[in-house]
Order: sequence, then structure tokens, then C-alpha cells
Amino acid sequence: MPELGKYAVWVLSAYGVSLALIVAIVLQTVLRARRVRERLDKAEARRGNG
Amino acid sequence: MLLRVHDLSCARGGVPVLERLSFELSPGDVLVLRGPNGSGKTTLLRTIAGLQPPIAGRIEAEDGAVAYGAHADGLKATLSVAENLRFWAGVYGTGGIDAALAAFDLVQLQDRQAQNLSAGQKRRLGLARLLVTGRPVWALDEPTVSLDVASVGLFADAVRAHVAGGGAALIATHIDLGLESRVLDVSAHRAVAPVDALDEAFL
Amino acid sequence: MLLRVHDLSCARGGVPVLERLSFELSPGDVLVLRGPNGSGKTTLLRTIAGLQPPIAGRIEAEDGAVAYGAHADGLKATLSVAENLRFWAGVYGTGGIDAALAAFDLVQLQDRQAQNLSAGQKRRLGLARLLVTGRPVWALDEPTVSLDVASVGLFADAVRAHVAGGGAALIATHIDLGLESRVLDVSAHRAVAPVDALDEAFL
Amino acid sequence: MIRLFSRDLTLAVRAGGGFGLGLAFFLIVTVLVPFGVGADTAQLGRIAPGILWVGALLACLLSLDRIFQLDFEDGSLDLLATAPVPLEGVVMMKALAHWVTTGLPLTLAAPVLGLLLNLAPAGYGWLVLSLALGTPALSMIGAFGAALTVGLKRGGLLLSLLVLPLYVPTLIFGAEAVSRGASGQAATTPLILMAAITLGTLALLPFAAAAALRINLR
Amino acid sequence: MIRLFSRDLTLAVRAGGGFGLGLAFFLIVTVLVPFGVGADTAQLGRIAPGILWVGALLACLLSLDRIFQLDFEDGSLDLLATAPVPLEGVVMMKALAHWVTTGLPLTLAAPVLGLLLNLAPAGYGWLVLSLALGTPALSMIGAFGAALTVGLKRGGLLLSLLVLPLYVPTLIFGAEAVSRGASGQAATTPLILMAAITLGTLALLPFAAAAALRINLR
Amino acid sequence: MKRMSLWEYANPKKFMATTNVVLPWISVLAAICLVVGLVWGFFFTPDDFRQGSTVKIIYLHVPSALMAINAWLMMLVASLIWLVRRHHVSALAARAAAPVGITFTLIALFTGAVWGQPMWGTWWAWDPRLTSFLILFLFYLGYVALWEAVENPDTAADLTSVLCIVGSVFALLSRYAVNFWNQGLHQGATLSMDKEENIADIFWYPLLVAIAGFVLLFVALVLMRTRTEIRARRLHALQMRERMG
Ligand code: HEM
Ligand SMILES: Nc1ncnc2c1ncn2[C@@H]1O[C@H](COP(=O)(O)OP(=O)(O)OP(=O)(O)O)[C@@H](O)[C@H]1O
Ligand SMILES: Nc1ncnc2c1ncn2[C@@H]1O[C@H](COP(=O)(O)OP(=O)(O)OP(=O)(O)O)[C@@H](O)[C@H]1O
Ligand SMILES: [Mg+2]
Ligand SMILES: [Mg+2]
Repeated sequence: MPELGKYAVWVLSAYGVSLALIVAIVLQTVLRARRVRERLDKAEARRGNG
Repeated sequence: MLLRVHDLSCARGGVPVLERLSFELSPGDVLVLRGPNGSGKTTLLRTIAGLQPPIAGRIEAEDGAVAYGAHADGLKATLSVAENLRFWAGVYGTGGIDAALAAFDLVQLQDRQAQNLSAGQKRRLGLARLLVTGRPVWALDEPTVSLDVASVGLFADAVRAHVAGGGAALIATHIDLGLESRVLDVSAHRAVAPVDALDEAFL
Repeated sequence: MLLRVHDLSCARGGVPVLERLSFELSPGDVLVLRGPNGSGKTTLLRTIAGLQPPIAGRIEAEDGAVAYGAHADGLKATLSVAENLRFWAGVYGTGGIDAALAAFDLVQLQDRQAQNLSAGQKRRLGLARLLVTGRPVWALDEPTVSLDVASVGLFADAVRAHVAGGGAALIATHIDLGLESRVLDVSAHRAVAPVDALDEAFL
Repeated sequence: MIRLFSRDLTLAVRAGGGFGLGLAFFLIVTVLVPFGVGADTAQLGRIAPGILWVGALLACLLSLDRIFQLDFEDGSLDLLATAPVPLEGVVMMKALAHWVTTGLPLTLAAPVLGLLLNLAPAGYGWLVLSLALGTPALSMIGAFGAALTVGLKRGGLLLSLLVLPLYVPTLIFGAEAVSRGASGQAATTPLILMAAITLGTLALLPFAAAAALRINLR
Repeated sequence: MIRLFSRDLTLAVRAGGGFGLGLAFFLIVTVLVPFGVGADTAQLGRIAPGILWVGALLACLLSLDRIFQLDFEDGSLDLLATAPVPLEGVVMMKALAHWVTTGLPLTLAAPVLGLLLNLAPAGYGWLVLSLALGTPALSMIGAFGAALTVGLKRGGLLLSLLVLPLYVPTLIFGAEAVSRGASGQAATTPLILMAAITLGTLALLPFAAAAALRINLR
Repeated sequence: MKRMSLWEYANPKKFMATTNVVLPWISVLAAICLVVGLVWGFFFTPDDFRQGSTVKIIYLHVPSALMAINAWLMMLVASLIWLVRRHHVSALAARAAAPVGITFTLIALFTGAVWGQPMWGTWWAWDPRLTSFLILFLFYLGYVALWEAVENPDTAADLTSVLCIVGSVFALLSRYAVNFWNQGLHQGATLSMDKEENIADIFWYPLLVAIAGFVLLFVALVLMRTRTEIRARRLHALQMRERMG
């Protein structure tokens, strides 16, 4: 851990929040991709049967 | 006796429109209101539904006996057909909506948003609402507007089933519904002189 | 030839509704569109009026030949009958409104605010607008909704006078108008497969 | 009744993201003020409580005319009035739905906007508390105003005109509580007064609103 | 074209006093702020230019959704789109009518409200001038936003969200001009910038708005 | 053989096939660059003599601000392609980019504010760059809200394209406002290639890697989201067809 001095709170919170936001958007992207894909597969299956 | 109207006069926008109307509806009755445009059919139905007070006469009906169907359908554009109907079923505290959907051939459309219906499909949904009110007296204002012949038939069937089950219906319309019914021509009751009760203070 | 529709397909809300429609309107023609609720009459009329692009086929008409009359009348509640009509006469750059008022029996009502009209009276005012457009082709969507028998007669007279003067009319309706006319049943043209142009990329 | 509430919520969410938008408007109003007033931070901090409360109030105000107007136009209100639910209940439910879609998110988001306006740290708690106590009154008063003006075309501005005077006491006590809190003084008195207003409106206005509705439907 | 303009004016006047209400809203907003902020006169005078401009902006904003929405709902917009008038012209006329019913009366009444907020005497001329130059842009931008959101139920708040960012530059320059003027500095630069914005919007946005309308009517 | 046109990728099938191959590579590369850049920046760079350890914020702030603006510009290009050539994929790509842009904008705003507090003594200042950047943020919100509010996908694409064009003014302003009027608190251009002396190499190299990481992250996310949007459209199309019976 580097010595951050009196600005530790600022720097750490900047990194913390930014990483949290990046993780959030990545997660949202992946989850929605998965959900839509499942629904599409179901619709394709229905179409294949019908 | 489900509804008794006695010597009723009513006004629209401050102008007396109809006067001295009397009629009765017993279980099984269908009464068709006729009259040219502007003769006061809508006014009469609104009065009977309790939305505006009569200027004279009496309306006798049990509390909550009348289900009103207006020119406008009261549909929410962003709700689906089933959601619209389920809402009204909830408000009236009645049960399922399946019978109503089936009666107006809406089962196919039940997940469609109301805004994506054609004019006639919207109207059918508006009429299906009557079935979930569970009320004995239907007061309907030109229910068959925009309906095709087949749908008018569905409507007539619904009315027949309703009155056969002990209900009654009061229907304002310009077309022939193919129902056995009595007819009341409101143009015979056109208000002639301003009824005093209204503006009497200024006359 | 006032209007030529050639192999037209049209869609509503992204779903193809009608396909391969072809017809022509010459001066003097009345063509009645029939079809059950939801079959696509409104969609067709909107396409012909130029409000939405066709997904295939051609519509040949002179620029500004078509006057469209929709389900809704476009009346301003706080303007009087005469003011409403005069506005449209101004927009279309045509002259007086007296003939239009007379044709739909609105002379008595001309100073009444549109919000104080009954349903049928509003509709008559909506139809009177057609007379002040001065356009040769009328494309009308259920024009007789809410009209009583006498008013339907007035409307039929107006259409007859219009086509006798070299115009043409395309009318979607569920009732019998008492007009001599050809009939086009759109249900024969229901779109079966999604027309590719629309979502082809995604199918 | 609960049906009505959940329908209104669904409608708010479906029709273009109910929650998000009320909030966004609050955000934008608070952001506009520094643009107009200039960026002197000390001064901003001093006017922050007032501006935040005015912003919340305007954000509520903007969506008021939708409380009954849409239902009136499509005829649902006629049908609701003839349905077996008391009109007072309808009013309550509609006000509640309005609060949940505007007042509640505003309350939760207010601290963030306090940052933008440089509110003193001691004020945040009071800000949230005062909004939580005050916004229900805003919704209820708004429902009353909306009932009075339903059916009047362009009732929107008339509505604002009728409602704003009734909003003033809530605004005064709310802003007072926050600015006292921010400067470290005791802020309980204005808060108690405000809570009293809220209770009073909730107890009385549903009846007045229902009466107004009945008249307007006639 | 002129018909359309005069019809819109008539409608605004008939439907519950168009002019009066826009103005009244402006009045009320300016009155609310002292309640919220407190009555320290020196401070009020300093924030007056900003508050007046924010008030004017909100008053414009409130009536925006009526520009096309009513015509859309009753079907007139369909009919106008098929009528022999260019849609760009329709947009211009509607924006003009909006300005005449809101921007113009606001401009004329602003000095009186300046008094209420304790604006420095030197500022009055600049206030009126900046409003006269800036409010047309507000109406035109508003018409663009209204065209984008017409037909979306509850488009009102979405409309605000879309329009407010575009209002910001006008607001900044307007408030800047007034506060410079009030403190006796030269205020021509912000005024010129604002006039440039107004001209730019008037030249470009009618086309964007007409395009949006065509899309929405489809 | 005819040279393959770039527009081929506007065909969803072609797009799906190609991205299916490249997406994993880009994602991995993005992760590597991001981790290397940020770890290098955070752990292995010295403090600045004036700014102390706050200089470490630069590895987040500059790349995210850069990409926040670039994302809007990319949306602008995609919208124009949609308006002119009606390629569905580009409209969907614009839609896909917006939430990513919002995230970067939020990061830039937050890190900027957190950096401003120790550096300028305030969280926020109303200088031209910051102001137009905030307006850009509001435009992002409006853009997403408009996409959500319109039901018909093509209509939504058209309307949002119009909005995107108008909003580009502010994207450009938040980049170039410093050049127009020089009154703000905020840094001027420090990164232009010929002014490398503005910033010491020791800060410069990790910054470059971090920027590359953000660019790649953006590309990967947008590709993935575009794929999702294409699937959603396909789902929509299938449901429509089912509805027709
Ligand atoms: C809330 C506050 C802040 C915001 C919204 C903000 C926003 C921005 C924006 C929009 C850019 C331009 C990116 C581009 O043109 O591609 C930028 C770049 C930059 N910012 Fe900030 N910033 C803020 C605070 C700060 C602070 C406090 C510092 C340092 C003391 C800083 C240092 C920089 C640097 C060094 C650049 C790169 C300069 C350039 O290439 O133009 N920022 N910031
Ligand atoms: N809101 C109103 N204010 C004032 N007068 C009205 C209002 N609505 C209708 N009227 C007038 O009252 C009379 C009765 O109208 P009503 O709507 O009851 O007729 P109706 O028989 O339903 O006609 P239609 O068959 O056209 O629906 C008409 O002369 C009409 O012009
Ligand atoms: N806004 C819309 N979005 C999506 N689909 C729609 C929309 N409006 C109508 N539809 C659907 O498109 C089809 C054609 O509708 P259209 O309104 O053209 O029928 P119509 O022949 O006019 O019917 P009606 O006689 O009931 O007026 C119907 O299946 C309808 O459900
Ligand atoms: Mg009637
Ligand atoms: Mg139809």
C-alpha cells in the first residue's frame, strides 16, 4: 500500500467509487445480455415447434 | 323492480333538456333510448348513473345498482387489456376476468397494450368492463360505436345473457341491436320552457 | 384518375397489417372499405393520407389531393362551431363556411362552443370540415359514428354532391350508408408473413 | 383501493419512468439556480435550504395536473365515481401514489443535491427529515387543487396558482428547519409545526377534494 | 398560417386566461423565494437577477407541453400535417403563439417583480432587454422539446428534462447580463451572445422540430 | 474478389458473427490494460510535489472524462449513419453506448469533484468546461429517458438521433470550451502530443495505459450491449410475428 498522506480519503474514495461504478455497468451489461439471450432462445424454440 | 324513474327532468350545461320522463326497469327488461342527436340521451343516462342531480323528479334504485358505460371507455393506454380489466374487477370487488374476456373475444388480445388496439377492439374492451362490475342495471351510451357486425352480435349476446340472469339494460343507440326490447323515444320529452327551479331566481 | 393505389402493403406499430392492395378512384367513385375490427382500415387510410409511409407498393395521387377524416374530429372545445370551421377554411385557403354549415344542419348551432355539443353534433361538425378543405379525394374513417338516421342521410347527400362535382370518396364503415358504391373488403388482404422490409434484418 | 394505488404506480412507471423524471426535474431546478445566481459558494450555501425546498415544491407541482386530469379525459373518473369506492378513498390513494412517485424519491435524493449547493454538513439530516414530513402535505394539497381544476382545459397554471399559496406554510417551516439545522440551532419547533400541517391536511383535504370532484363531474 | 397563430392565441385566452396565468406563476415563484431564503434585503438583491431569470424560465416551461399535446390528442395535429401548410411553419407559429402568451407578458411584468426582490435600480433596463431577447429562444427550444415528446403520455416531465439543458446557456447569459447591468458594468457581451443563441435556435430548430413531429405522427 | 464494404457490418448477422470472434479478445485486453494502468498508477508512481497523492486521481479522471465525451461523439456518428443509411445496427449501437457514457460521465464528475476539494478548495465550480460537462450529463439522462419512453423502436431511434445531434453542441463545448474562453479553474489541454513537457513521463506512461484501458472497456461494453440490443430486437420481431398468428 503506498503512503497516501493527508489526501488518503480523497484518493481512496475516488478509486472506490469509480471501480464500483465500472463493476456496476459491467454487471448490468452481462446480466441483461444473459436475460435477453434466454428469452430469445425460448422464443426461437417456440417458433421451431410451432 | 330494479330501477324506477318518476317524472324526471334533467338539464345539461344549465339548460333543461328533458322533462317528465317516467319508466321502470324490472329484471329481464331491455329499454332502448332513441332520439336524434342532441335530444338528451347522454344527459339522461348521466343523471341515472348519479353523476349529475336531476332538476325535478325521482330516481329509485338501490345504491350501487347501476353500471354506467359512457361515450368514452376509460381505458389506460399503457396498461394491457387484461390489466385494464383486472383493475376494474378489483375496484368492483368481483372475481375473475376470464368470462369477460371470452364474451368479447379478447382472449387473443389480452396481453396487448390498450393503445395498440383498433377502435373497435378498444370498444370491446370497454364493454367487457360491464361484465366485471357485477351490477344489475346497465346504463349504456351508444355501446356499439365502431363495432363490426360480428361484435355487435357479441354485445347483443352479452346483454341477453345479462337480462336472462335477472339484470336489466338501458341502452341509448341509433342502430338496430337485434334485441327484443321496449323503446323509449326521448324526443317526445323535450323540455319546452325553462324549468323554474333552475334560474327561477333570475326570471 | 384521382388516386391510384398499386400493390400497397402497410404496417401498424411495426406489424404488417395489409398487403397487396390495388385500387383506383376516378372522379365520381365511392369506394367503401369493409372488414372486421382490427383488420387494418384505419391503417390503410392513414397511409393514403400520407401520415405513415407504406412498407411496399405505390400510392399515386396529386399532392394535396386527399382530405383525411379520422376517428377523432380535431375540434377545439373552447372555440365555437363557426370558429372551428373558419379555422380550417383558413388553413386550406378556401372561402366561406356557410355552405358547410348548411349541409350538416349546423346553422342553429354555429355560435355554440364545441364542448357543449352532443356526440353526434360534434361528429357533424367534424364532417363539415371536409367541405371546407376543397380537396377532391375524401378518405374517411367511420364517418357516421354517433350519427342518428337523419344525419347519416345528410352525410350521404354530402358525399353524393361531392362525387357528382368530380370528387371521389374512400369510406371505411361498418354500416350501410345508402350510397351507390363499390366495396373493397380488406380482410381478403390480411398480411400473412411479415413483410421483409421491416424487420428483415432481425429475422 | 389498493388496486387503484398499484394501478397508478404502474401507470407512472410505464409512462416514461415516473420516478426518474420527477427526480430529474428536482435535480435540474437545483442545478439551474447556481447558473443564474452565480457560483459564490458561501452565498450558495446560505440560500441552499430555501432553494432546495423551492425545488422540491416545484417538482411536486409539475406533476400535479396529472393526478386526475388523465383519468378525467379518458372517462375513467366518471366510471370511478360510479364505482363502489368512496371518492375520498380515491383521492387518498391518488395522493399517496403521487407522493410515492415524487415526494419519496425527492427526499431520498435531496442530500446529493445539497452537496451541489454547498449546504452546511449539519443540515443534511434536517433536510431529509423535513422533506419526509412535508412532502406528503404537498401531495395532498396538490390533489385538492387538482380536484378543483380537473376538466378545465389548461388547468395546469390555474392549478399552480391555487395550490402555491397553500404550499407557502410548509415551505416556510421546511426551509426554516433546514437552515436552523445547518447553522447548528435547534430545529424542532418548525418541524413540529410542519408535521401538524401535514396531519391537518391529511385529515381534512380528502373530503374537500372529493366534494370538488363531485361538482366537477356533474 | 396566420390563422393558426390567431387560433392558438384565442385558445390560450379562452382556456382560462392564458396571459394572466403564465404571469401569475412567474409572480408566485418570485414571491416564494424570499419565503424560502429569508428576507435579508442585501442578499435578495444580489440573487435577484438569477431568481428572476429562473422564474421566467420555469413559467415558460410549465406551459410547454400544451404546445402540441392538445392538438395531438384531439386529432388536429394529424389534420394539420395533411393540410397545405409546411410543418415547419406550423412549428414557428406555435412557438410564436407560445411566446406571445408567456414570454412577452413576462418581459413586460418583470420590472415590477424586480422591485419585490430588491433588484438594484440600474438593472431594470437590462432585465427587460435580456428577457425580450432571450424568451423567444425559450419558446422555440420548448417547441422542439414538445415536438420530441408529443404523444408520449406523461411527456411533461420528460419534456422538462430534455429542454432544461438547452435552456441553460440562455439562462446563464441572461442572468449574467442583468447582474452586470445591476452592478453598473457593461452588459453587452452576454446580451450579444444571447441574441446569437436566439437567432441560431430560430433558424435551426423549426426544422428539427418538424422532423420530430413527422416521426411522432407516423 | 470485390473488396468487402464496411457497411456489411451493418447487417446484424454479420455483426453478430464478427463480434462473436473479437469480443473475447477485446474484453481480455481491456481488463489487462485497465488493471495494469490503474495498478501502475496507484501503487508505482510517486506523489506530485504540489498535489501530493491526489495526482493519482488523474488515472481515473482523465480517461473517463475523455471517454465520456468520445462516447457521445460516437453516438453522434452512429445516429447520423442511422438517419442517412437506415442501418439498424448503428441505431442500436448508439442506444447501447449511452449507459456506458453515463457511467463514465459519473466517474469523471465524481473524481473531478473529489480532486477539486483538495486542489481548488471546492467540490464544484461553475466554470465553462465543468458546466457544459454537467449539461452533457443531463443530455445523457434525457437521451436514455427518451429511448425508454417511445415504444416503437424505429420511432425511438429517429427521435433520439435528433436529440443526439442537438446535444453534440455540449459534448464539443465541454472539450473545447477552455479554448474559447479562458476563465475557468480547470486544467487546459495537458495531453496534446506536442506539449508532452506539461506532464512528466513518469505520470504519462501509466496514464496512457489507463486511457487505452478505458477505450477498450468502452468498446467491449458497447459491442456486448449492441449484441444484446440486436437480440432484443430480434425477440421483438419474433413476438410481433407470433402476434400476427
Ligand atoms: C467536478 C469537477 C471536474 C469535472 C466535471 C471535470 C471534467 C473534465 C473534462 C470534461 C475534461 C475533458 C476531457 C476531454 O476533453 O477529453 C477534463 C480533463 C482534465 N481534468 Fe478535469 N474535471 C473536474 C475537476 C478536475 C480537477 C480538480 C483537476 C485537477 C486539479 C482536473 C484535471 C484534469 C486534467 C489534467 C484533464 C486533462 C486535460 C485535457 O486534456 O484537456 N479536473 N476534466
Ligand atoms: N357539456 C355541455 N354543456 C352544455 N350543453 C351541452 C353539453 N353537452 C351537450 N349539451 C347540449 O345538451 C343537449 C343534450 O345533449 P346530449 O349529449 O344529452 O344529447 P344526446 O341525445 O346524447 O345526443 P347524441 O346522440 O348526439 O349523443 C344538446 O342540445 C347538446 O347540445
Ligand atoms: N398504435 C398501434 N400500435 C400497434 N398496433 C396497432 C395500433 N393501432 C392498431 N393496431 C393493430 O393493428 C391492426 C389494424 O388496426 P386498425 O386500427 O387499422 O384496424 P381497423 O380496421 O381500423 O379496425 P376498427 O374497425 O376497429 O377501427 C389491429 O390488429 C390493431 O390491433
Ligand atoms: Mg350522447
Ligand atoms: Mg379503425
